[in-house]
Order: sequence, then structure tokens, then C-alpha cells
Amino acid sequence: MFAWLNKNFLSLRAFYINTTWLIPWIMTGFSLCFIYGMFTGLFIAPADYQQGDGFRIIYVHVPSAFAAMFIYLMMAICAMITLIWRVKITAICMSCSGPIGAWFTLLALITGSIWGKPMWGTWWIWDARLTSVLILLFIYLGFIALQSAIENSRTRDLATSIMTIVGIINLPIIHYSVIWWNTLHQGPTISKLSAPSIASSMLYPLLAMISAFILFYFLIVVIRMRNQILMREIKS
Amino acid sequence: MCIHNHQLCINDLAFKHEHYVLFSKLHQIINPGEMIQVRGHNGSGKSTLLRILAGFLEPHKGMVTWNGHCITKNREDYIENMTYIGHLNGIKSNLTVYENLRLKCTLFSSSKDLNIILKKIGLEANSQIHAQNLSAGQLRRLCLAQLMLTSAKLWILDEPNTALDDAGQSLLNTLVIEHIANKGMAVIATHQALTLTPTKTIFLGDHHAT
Amino acid sequence: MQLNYINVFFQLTTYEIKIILRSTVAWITPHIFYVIIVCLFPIAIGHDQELLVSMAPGVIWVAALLATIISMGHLFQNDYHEGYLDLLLVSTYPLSLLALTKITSHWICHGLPLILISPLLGLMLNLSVEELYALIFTLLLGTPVLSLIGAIGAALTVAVKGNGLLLPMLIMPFYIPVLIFGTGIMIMTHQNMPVIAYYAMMGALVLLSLGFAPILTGQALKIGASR
Amino acid sequence: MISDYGIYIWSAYSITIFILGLNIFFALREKRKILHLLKKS
Repeated sequence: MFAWLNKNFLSLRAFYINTTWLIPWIMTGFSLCFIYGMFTGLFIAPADYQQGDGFRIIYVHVPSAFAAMFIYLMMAICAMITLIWRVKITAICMSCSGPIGAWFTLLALITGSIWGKPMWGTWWIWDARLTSVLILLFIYLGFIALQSAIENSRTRDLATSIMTIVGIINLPIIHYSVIWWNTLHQGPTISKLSAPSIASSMLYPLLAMISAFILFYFLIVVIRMRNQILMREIKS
Repeated sequence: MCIHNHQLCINDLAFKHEHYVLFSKLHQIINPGEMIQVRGHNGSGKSTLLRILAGFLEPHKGMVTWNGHCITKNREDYIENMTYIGHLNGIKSNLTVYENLRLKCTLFSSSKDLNIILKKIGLEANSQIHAQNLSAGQLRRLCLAQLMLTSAKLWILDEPNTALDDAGQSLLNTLVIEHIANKGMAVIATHQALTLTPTKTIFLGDHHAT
Repeated sequence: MQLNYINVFFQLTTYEIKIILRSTVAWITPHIFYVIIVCLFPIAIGHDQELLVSMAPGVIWVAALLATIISMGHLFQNDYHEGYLDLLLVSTYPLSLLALTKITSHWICHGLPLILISPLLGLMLNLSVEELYALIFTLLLGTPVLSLIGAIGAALTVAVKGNGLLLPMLIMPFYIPVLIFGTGIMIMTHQNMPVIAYYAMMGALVLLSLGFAPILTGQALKIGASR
Repeated sequence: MISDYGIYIWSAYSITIFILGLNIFFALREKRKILHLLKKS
């Protein structure tokens, strides 16, 4: 079973061949979702009665935050597989995902603070959600730093795997402790970033944007993985 | 299976650095009572090969097996039977000679009489001296004391005779000869000829370097 | 066999402590650093008593974090350069046990003195007696976690040249829960609120990291030391 | 149509598109470089 998997999906060559036809499909899916989400999100969806049109930032903020966490989860799964079975393709996937995840986290922070300005009257607030996203950014940066510090590719793959796993164990703890910290310090209790019982006309564009962002991640990661595979081919 | 029936098997081993192949297609079988010398010029991958044999590095191709099991998968069993001395001594410089020996005893769960070992390596008079005050040759002797502490069947020695004087060399020789006579195995890397003849030789790098 | 492990653990820990204590300067520097950092704050902020008292928990905890990271850099570095790490790797004992001895000795040599100095610093920052107790107890629970998590990072970066700033960058984010609970408990003590539940949370953190960190450190050592 | 907070919304969206574009740009530049290397070797 493992040999079959290895032959058809896990070997670098098979991955390269299999993804050749996959890229256009991902691209189409991404474009459809993105254009639909953008258009309906910006123009069709009704304005929120509390926040007016300001809530429309949700269509870029929430998907990027979601993608940032999704990418970390993907990395952690890849790290597990790399450590247990020493599969190369997952190690490449993990190393390519890191920078993309960092970009999405940064995007979530920027859009979050742009949203915060009209809603809270300030660019930055030490709100539980923003703070934990900020910490996620630090973890991503640490990952990238470790990755660039180790020269030997095999050591690098395994070391970053361990680091990612430490991160995934820690993230829930960090998240809940930050929430507790937030209530302790009696920060402003406006939780406008969460939109409770959202109307379906507002929800569909959001779902479309979330899938667009995830597809975008897959698109970039596949392109970059193919690059890495070629790179390793050249080196050997 | 007989208890002496150990065997280390190097099977189609290859290792490459980021850009170039260090060695490839390496085959060798080591049986009890055999001594293998690994030869090659500087940078030919002697230390790397030994580190692969010790399980610190993973080869890019092929595998090393101990009694038929891959050494990385069956590490516990292998480690019980193997000891490794690298080109670094692994001596703690701010412990005394005696403390260093005791530390090694603990690490290798040995209960040998340390005074005899100290006498053998010629550091009896210096046993209370901090290791940072020892000369390079004395440090190497202290490091080689590890061979007397373990009951390992397989010795992997990387340039064991560096910095040793004549007496130290002959001490090393007697140790290895005794070990081989007791059905032990040894893999020794060195670029100089050994005083005792190896059973087999692995050449790395240029094959006409003999 | 089990008894043997405990025996080995104590013997090795004693040796490690000896090794750390004998290189006196490297051992003392982080503690001096800790004191200096804490003293910088009143100098920078001025002697506003109210402000100092409300800032004290954060100041002390951040300084403790930094001091721990400073001392963490040496945890495996010397072993690696002297070749002692190779000895540990070919020892017959499980790597997680050996990692635990290193971590324990680090905590005894660097965590405990930190805890002993901190009441003094707390007095300098005008903390009340209850808060001083809270400070000692939270540090007592928090510093083992710092040592345990830090060891993973130290093991991963052991072969990296000039890892001085890489290590803090790597493990600081993971220290945040400890920082939050440590300072949080002190603030709640200041406000006379019940804190037992949060001590329990810190205890849980200790147990969790005690479970994961030695194993991961062992693995990380195996990976980090491959050269 | 968007009546209030226009500037914030537009800037959030344009930054999003900019960062997404940046990611594509980096990936494609990497690809171009590697293909160039491949041709040479």
C-alpha cells in the first residue's frame, strides 16, 4: 500500500507530473470564487445595520485569518508525516507553505487593523483575536528564520518539522491564554470582529472568499513545490 | 542464533553533500573478529561514513544493517552493541580526569574498576586534575578509556591515533588486538597505515590512492 | 531497570550541575543580566510608586524570560563543540532521559537562583507580601516550563552558527502562555481575587511540557547534531 | 453602493490584491530563475 502510494503520489517525479494538469483547474476555481466573492461582497450583499458598509472588510479579513490558520494546520500535518515516514514531498510542502502562511497572517493583521480604525477608532487594539494572530505571525517568522539558518536540506526538513509540531501543540494553549488575558485586563469588550447569526446573503460571499483564499494557497504552494522539485533535481 | 553471530552489513551505501556525491555503491560485510580500515585522503568522507555507521547521519541511498535489521529502525539493539569515538574527544574540560571517567561509566552503565583503567591509560597521577589542563595526547587517552568501559561488540573509531605518542599508540594497538581476538569487530578510519593489518579495507575517494 | 534509570538520572544531573557551576562566569552572567534589566525600568520610568507597582509583575517576568533565554543558548552548545553530544547519542540510555537531566540541571542552576533573587527585586519595586509570595510561586511553576520548552529550541539550533538571536526568535512565542499566567496571577493577587484555578492551569502547563519536551528535545538533538 | 467608510474598504481590498499578487509574482519569478538555470545546465 505504501509502495503504491509512493509510486503514484509521493515521489517527486509523480507529483510533478500529476500537478501539471491540476494547476489550470485550481486557477479556474480560484478565479470563479474570487470574482464572485469580490463582486457580491462589495456590491450585492446588504450593508450591516450596525457597521454600515464597514463590515465588507470581513470578506478579506476573515478568509485571510482562516487561511493563515489552515496553512499552519497543513504544515503540522506535513511535519508529522515527514517525521514519521521521512517522506520528501511533505517536507517540501511544509517548507513552501511557511512563507505563504506568513503573508496571509500579515494580511489578516493589516486588514484587521484597517477594520479596527473605523470601528474602534484606533488602528491597533490588544484584542484577543488580533493578539493571537500576531503571535502566529511570530511563530511563522521563527519558522522561516530556522529554515534559512540550516544549510543541510535534510536536517532543515526535520528540524523545522519538530518546530512546527511544537507550534501546533502550543497554539491552542496560546489562544486560550490570550483570551483569558484579555478578559483579565478588562479590555474593550466590543467583539465586532465576530459577526453573529450572519444573514445568508452575507454568508455566501464569505464562504466563496474563504474557498478562494484556500485555493489560492494551493495554487501558490503547488507552483513553489514544483520549483523546489526542479531545484533539487538540478542540484543532484 | 549464536551470540557471536553478529554482523554489520553495508549495503549499496551512498551519501551526497548538497552539490556533489561523496561516495556511492559502497558494499561491505563485517563479521566478528574482523577489523576494517577506512582509508582515503582528507575530505574523502571517512568521518561521514563512520557517522552513518554510528547512526548519526542517514545515507541518501542504501542502508546499514546490524544482524539483518536497519540500524536506524532498530536503534536500541544496535546501540547496546556499538560504541563510537569521533575526532572530538567529548571530554568535559571543567571536570577532573576521574570525574570524566565516572561520567562515562554512568553513561555506558559500566562497573569496571576505574583505578586499573587510569593506570592503563597512564593518567593515574593526574586523576584529580581538571581536564582542561591536560595535553592533547592525554585527552585522547582519556577518551580512548571509553573502549575499556563498554562491552560493545562493534567499535567505530575515527582517527583514534591522533595526538598519541608511541606508548599511546601501542596501548591503542593492544586494545584493538585484544578486542578482535575476543570476537569483536572494529571499523577504524585513518589516513596513515596501521601497525596491525586490517582484515578488509574500504577505500574512499580516489581508488588508486593505495 | 526503572530504578536504574532514576539512579542514572540523579548521577548525571549531579555531574551536569557540577559542570555548569564550575564555569562560574557563564553561570552568573544571566542572573546579573536579570537584575540589571529589572533595575532599568524604574530608572527609565521614574520613581512613580503607583506605576511601578502596577508594572512590577510584567517587568520581573519579562526579565526572567530574557535571562532564561540567555542561559539557554549554552545548554547544548558546549556539548556539541566538545563532542560530548556524540557520547550522549551512543549511550545506552534513552535520549529523552538524558535530555531531562540536562533540563533539570539547567533549571536548578539557572531557574532556582532566579527565584531566590526575585523577592529582593520585588521589594525594590514595592510589592506587597502577598504579591511576593505569588511571585515566588508563579516563578516556581513557570521557570521549569521555560527550561523545558527552551531546551527544544536549544537542541534544534545547536549546530547553527551564530544562533544568538535565532533561539529567542524561535521560542519566545511559545513562552507567552507562561508569561500570561505568571503576570495574570500576580495581578489577580493584587486585586484580591481567587487565584487557585490559575495556579492549577500553570501546573497543567508544567505537566504538559514535562510530557512533551524531553521527548521532543531528544529527537531534536538527534536531528540537530547530525553533521 | 458603498456609501460610508469607502476609503477603508478600498484600501483593505487593494492591499489584499497587492499581497496576493506579490505571492504570485514571487512564485513565478522563482520559476523563471529555475527554468533559466535548467537551460544552462
